Amino acid sequence: MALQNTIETINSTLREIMEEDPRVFVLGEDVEMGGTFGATEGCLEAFGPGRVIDTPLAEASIVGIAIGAALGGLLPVAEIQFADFIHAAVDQIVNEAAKMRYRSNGAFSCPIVVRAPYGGGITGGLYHSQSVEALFFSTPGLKIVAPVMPYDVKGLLRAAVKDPDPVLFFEHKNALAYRGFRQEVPEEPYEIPIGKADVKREGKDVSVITYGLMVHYALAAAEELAREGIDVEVVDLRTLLPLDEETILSSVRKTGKVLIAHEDNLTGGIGGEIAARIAEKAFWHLDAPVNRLAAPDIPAMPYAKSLEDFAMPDQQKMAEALRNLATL
Amino acid sequence: MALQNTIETINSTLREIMEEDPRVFVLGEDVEMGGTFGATEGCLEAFGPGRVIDTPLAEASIVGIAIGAALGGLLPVAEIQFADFIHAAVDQIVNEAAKMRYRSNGAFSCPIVVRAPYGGGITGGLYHSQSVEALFFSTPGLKIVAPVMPYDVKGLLRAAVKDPDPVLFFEHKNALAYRGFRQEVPEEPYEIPIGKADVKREGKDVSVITYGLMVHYALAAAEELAREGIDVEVVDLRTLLPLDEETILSSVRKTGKVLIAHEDNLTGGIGGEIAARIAEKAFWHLDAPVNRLAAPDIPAMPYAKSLEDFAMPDQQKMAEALRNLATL
Amino acid sequence: MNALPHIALELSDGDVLAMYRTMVLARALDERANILYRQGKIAFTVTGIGHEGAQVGAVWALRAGHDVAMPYYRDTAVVLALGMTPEEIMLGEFARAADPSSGGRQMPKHWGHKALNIPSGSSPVGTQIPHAAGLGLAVKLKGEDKVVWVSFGDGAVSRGDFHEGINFAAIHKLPVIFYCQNNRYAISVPFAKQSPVPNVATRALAYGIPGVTVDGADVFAVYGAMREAVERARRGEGPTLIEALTYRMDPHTTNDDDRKYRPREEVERARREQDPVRRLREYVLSHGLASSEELEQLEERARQEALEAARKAEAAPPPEGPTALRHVYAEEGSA
Amino acid sequence: MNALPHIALELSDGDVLAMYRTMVLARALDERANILYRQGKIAFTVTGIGHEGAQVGAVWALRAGHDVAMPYYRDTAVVLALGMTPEEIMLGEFARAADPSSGGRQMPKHWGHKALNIPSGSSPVGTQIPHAAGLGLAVKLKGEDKVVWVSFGDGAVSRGDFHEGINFAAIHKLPVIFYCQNNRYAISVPFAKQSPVPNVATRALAYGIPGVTVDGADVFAVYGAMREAVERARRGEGPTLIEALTYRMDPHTTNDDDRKYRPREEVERARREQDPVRRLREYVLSHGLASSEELEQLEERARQEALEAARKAEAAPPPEGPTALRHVYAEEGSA
Ligand SMILES: Cc1ncc(C[n+]2csc(CCOP(=O)(O)OP(=O)(O)O)c2C)c(N)n1
Ligand SMILES: Cc1ncc(C[n+]2csc(CCOP(=O)(O)OP(=O)(O)O)c2C)c(N)n1
Ligand SMILES: [Mg+2]
Ligand SMILES: [Mg+2]
Repeated sequence: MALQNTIETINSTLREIMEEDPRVFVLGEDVEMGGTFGATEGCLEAFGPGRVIDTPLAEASIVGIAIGAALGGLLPVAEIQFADFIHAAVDQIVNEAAKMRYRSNGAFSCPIVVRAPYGGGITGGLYHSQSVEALFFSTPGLKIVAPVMPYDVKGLLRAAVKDPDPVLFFEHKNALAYRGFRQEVPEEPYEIPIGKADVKREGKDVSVITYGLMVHYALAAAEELAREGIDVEVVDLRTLLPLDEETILSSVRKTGKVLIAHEDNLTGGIGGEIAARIAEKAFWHLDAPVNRLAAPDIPAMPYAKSLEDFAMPDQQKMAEALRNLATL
Repeated sequence: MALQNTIETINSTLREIMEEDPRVFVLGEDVEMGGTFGATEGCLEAFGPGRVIDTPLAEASIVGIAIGAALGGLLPVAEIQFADFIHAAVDQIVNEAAKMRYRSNGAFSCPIVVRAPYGGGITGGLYHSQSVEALFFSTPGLKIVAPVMPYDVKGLLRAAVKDPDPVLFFEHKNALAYRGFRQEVPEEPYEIPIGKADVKREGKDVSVITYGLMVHYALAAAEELAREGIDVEVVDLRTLLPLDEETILSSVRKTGKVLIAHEDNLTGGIGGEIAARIAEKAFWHLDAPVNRLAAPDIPAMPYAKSLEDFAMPDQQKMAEALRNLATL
Repeated sequence: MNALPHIALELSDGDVLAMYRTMVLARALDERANILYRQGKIAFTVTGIGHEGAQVGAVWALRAGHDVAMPYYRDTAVVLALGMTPEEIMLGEFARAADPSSGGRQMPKHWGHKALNIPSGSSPVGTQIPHAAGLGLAVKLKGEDKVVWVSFGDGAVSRGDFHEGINFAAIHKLPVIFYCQNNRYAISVPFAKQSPVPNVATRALAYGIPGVTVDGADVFAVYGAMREAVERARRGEGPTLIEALTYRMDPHTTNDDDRKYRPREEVERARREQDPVRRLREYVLSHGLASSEELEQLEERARQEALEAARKAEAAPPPEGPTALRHVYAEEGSA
Repeated sequence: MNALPHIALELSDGDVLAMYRTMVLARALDERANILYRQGKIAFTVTGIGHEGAQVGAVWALRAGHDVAMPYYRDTAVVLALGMTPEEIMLGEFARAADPSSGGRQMPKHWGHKALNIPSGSSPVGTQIPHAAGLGLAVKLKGEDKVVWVSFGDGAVSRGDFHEGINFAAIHKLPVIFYCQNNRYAISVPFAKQSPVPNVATRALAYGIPGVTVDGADVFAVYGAMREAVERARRGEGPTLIEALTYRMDPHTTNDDDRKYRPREEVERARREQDPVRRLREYVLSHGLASSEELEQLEERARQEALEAARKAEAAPPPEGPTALRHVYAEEGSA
């Protein structure tokens, strides 16, 4: 067991899988020098140039080439340097990768992984802070994972690479989520199944359904509220698509009150779908309206700290929302 | 007043606006010959080559050029031949057009309209049947309209071209929606405000919140149910972003039961957001779980009629869902 | 003495007749599809009529089933030459459950065939070009001796995908042949409104790779250019961009009315002067490779085969509605 | 007798000194920004150090404020030459409310200035290239005599946007100058891994437009090439692609550590041999356009101006939190 943060875990897990399976290779901008965040640090030296490929600055083709390589029998792990730049690849991801199996009636598959650091709280401004999961969330055929705890990151990255379908792997790159938070991560290989949420803290008064950086804030807010006598259950989705409806619903059935929290803006964020499922399938268990906490409806995080602090959901906003809901 | 279908209305409205305002021009693939559906029929002859511009087959730049032209003081109306091909333009729409005003702190705006025929029931298969509104629904800064009644189409197309912000204009291209259904459309110019839903049929037992082709099915299903003594209220959203929350909530507060219906697949469709708003803000008025009717979670409509019929929500499925809800 | 073109290219007389048969059969299948559409038996079709020379000449230079071939929706003759049967093609026209391309999920002519190494293609124009680069990368990294051949129309050249895909293949000298069937129209948009340069092959200069323009109605010219590109690719010298000039004799698809944008005389002239089938027929006859009776028999057989294939496909069952839910993700036991 | 380069280009001695002053001021502002970052006063910066010759030479051929200029994040000297003040630039570094580019909403050096005809730019590389084509279209349709100048790095050339934007501009002969500052790296990726051809200018061949490579450290060579392109554009003859060869003296941004991928000797050599400021200084001195005392004074003034601008910007108020909600859509009374 080693005490690892997320980015170290990504690096060591990638190396572990590349070591094991010669079909796995990474491609993207600046991956040869280790990537802008260090995810592929040392991979070129360890595995040589055919396994770590610097691409031109062209996201559509980073994914397009990955798709082709997958059709050719390889297992590409493509890096999009910042999730904010994944938009140019939407056609390749949504129209090609996600529809390959379906359109060929199961004859062809597209086992690619697209990694993308995302999220705010890094004073990165509009184009280095985005949460882009909602862009892909309406696309059956895709899987989307967004683990934030190093332990989960390892298990889900392995599962993503082994998965026979295209997986988007979103990594929250904020200082706390990427580097600050450390956890014991077993050295031996293990998989965490895609599609399974995890109750990170059991509680009986109110549920918070969340993922990414917000998991850290939810856990901290839960501790804060515990001191006030409010017992919060924290559900970390880990996988966004397919949603683990069962875990969500059983938490809500238990507590009767639910806050859905995400960093992405409110409207059209994936919280809507979660709320809808709850409002349909756990309706008779609800003791209060389904609440959501999210960034306001602005096009993206602004750069100035004053603006970003205003816009980012944080521990304090989380605690307040939970408190309001619990005392309703 | 003339009895017009949707495509004729688009054509005549475009001509009317182009006649009025020399800044308005259309660009897209095959628009010079009138477009594959005839939306720009006769425009080249009427307004000359500078106002109707055939572009190369390149959707990213169709929108990118429109953005530039808008920055240069024109009012471009870009056509994406089928909504299924808008994905390549997601970067330009979401990262550029939608963020122009915000990122420049209000100094620059991006008054473009992007028209795109969408939707299934045309045996068009995976790439000529898509509903793509969910792709854009999480993007503040954009407006999305999807009127289906010719009267609304005229008023909203005019409002879209006059709007100082980027507007996606989705037109359901199914035979009924585009050509079959006709309505009296006033010849004089009028605008329908973006952001206002319309109660297309008043009712007291159950509300259906919908848009696009499904409005036709909802109205027909409502007639069917009326004969069974069930009084259905049909809300046609017309604008998807910004959502007309007030009209939605007041309908739900009145009936206490709501079905949200869309042709797009269930998960991540805009129905989730609507359900979430209802589950938060009209919770205490609800007499039943919030229900949704949508296509199943498949990557896109398949081509074979047997498959498409299975997948497409239709009048019968609508009637059944409403009946179940009303009798709950 | 100058050898006949096919001899100079080391093609046997039998090869020439086989090429002709493939072209004629493709033509018959496409014509049959048009009839089926007019009869209301199928909902839609798109044909490659006029492109057969560019298609058969190209595939003849590949090792069918071994090399990777990525045809586009006009490539009826391509998939025939690769080994798809007329019945398989007709199963696609009728969107039958047994259609090998998509089980009726995609529009006709959206090819895919695992056994023949034809990856599944989509409708968005040009998206397959980076896939070809990626396939080329896989071939190179695995040390295989395959080439990847990717086919598209002149419309695709405008897309960013074209640029990004070729750029990558050229940087890494991947064994890919970018094959453009330039029929000078993207639906109604003439090439001059799509391109500032008169030839697609010119685009190769931007990538430092060979760019070749051939007469797509001349099956031997096509074969010659392709053979060179294939050899180059197999030698590890990288990609080639080939432009075959063709003419689309039919409207864009059965949904299109080309009278809106193409003068009839242009179409008529092309039928007379640029028909690859007619050209090869004249070649065969004038060089005595077959008699006109033999050719007529061959042509009649092709029409019969097409008709027969259509009959069988028509009788085959459509996919069952609920199967629409399958293959969104891998199913138990598949990969 | 050969005229001096600047005389041959009809630049006065005063022009040369003004060019030098602009370059030196840009350098001083960028160096100050680096200091501010190291002092922890600003969160991030990116500089154009090493690119000033390519920038000032280019803008000198434009009519500032009249023509449309679309700078990218390295273009400190560009916006100075266009008329932005040092204080305006520093307001951006500090993300202050009064920052004219974005009111502190975007990262530093993401320019926009309505009065100076600098449209707002974003971070995604290359997306502005089709905008430039669209602006060129607007200029042409409105019958204006503006040109549109769009600037980007070598990285942008790989994007589909580059291809699609230039293609359209070339088809319609739009008055656009595509201006690439090729510093031979996109962050760590050397040009050879981005491009199969050694020069960006070569790409022009694909679009049938002139492609020119100039030494970006030679402000006069840049000016000359630009002047020709501008004249061509104003004459209605269409776009030009210019590649100015530069060297990025700093790491990519303050977040980057370029020691991972660039040998120190390479950077040192560039500083000695490819520094446009040093080159122009030597030119000015060796041709007696100013004395070394005069230049030292000018340089000292520039450093003072940068310092002063930074002080003022630092003292200016940041945007207020709740203003983050503004300008999502047009507000009452705006357009
Ligand atoms: C990305 C995209 N945009 C638009 C379309 C609609 N469309 C289908 S084929 C076509 C023209 C293609 O022309 P070309 O590539 O020259 O091929 P051809 O049909 O002439 O063989 C268009 C515009 C599409 N399929 N994909
Ligand atoms: C679409 C996109 N992908 C990736 C990035 C991250 N990124 C920022 S600058 C840069 C390199 C740009 O290189 P170049 O265009 O040569 O400009 P230079 O920085 O060398 O001046 C990259 C990869 C981005 N901003 N946009
Ligand atoms: Mg064509
Ligand atoms: Mg560079």
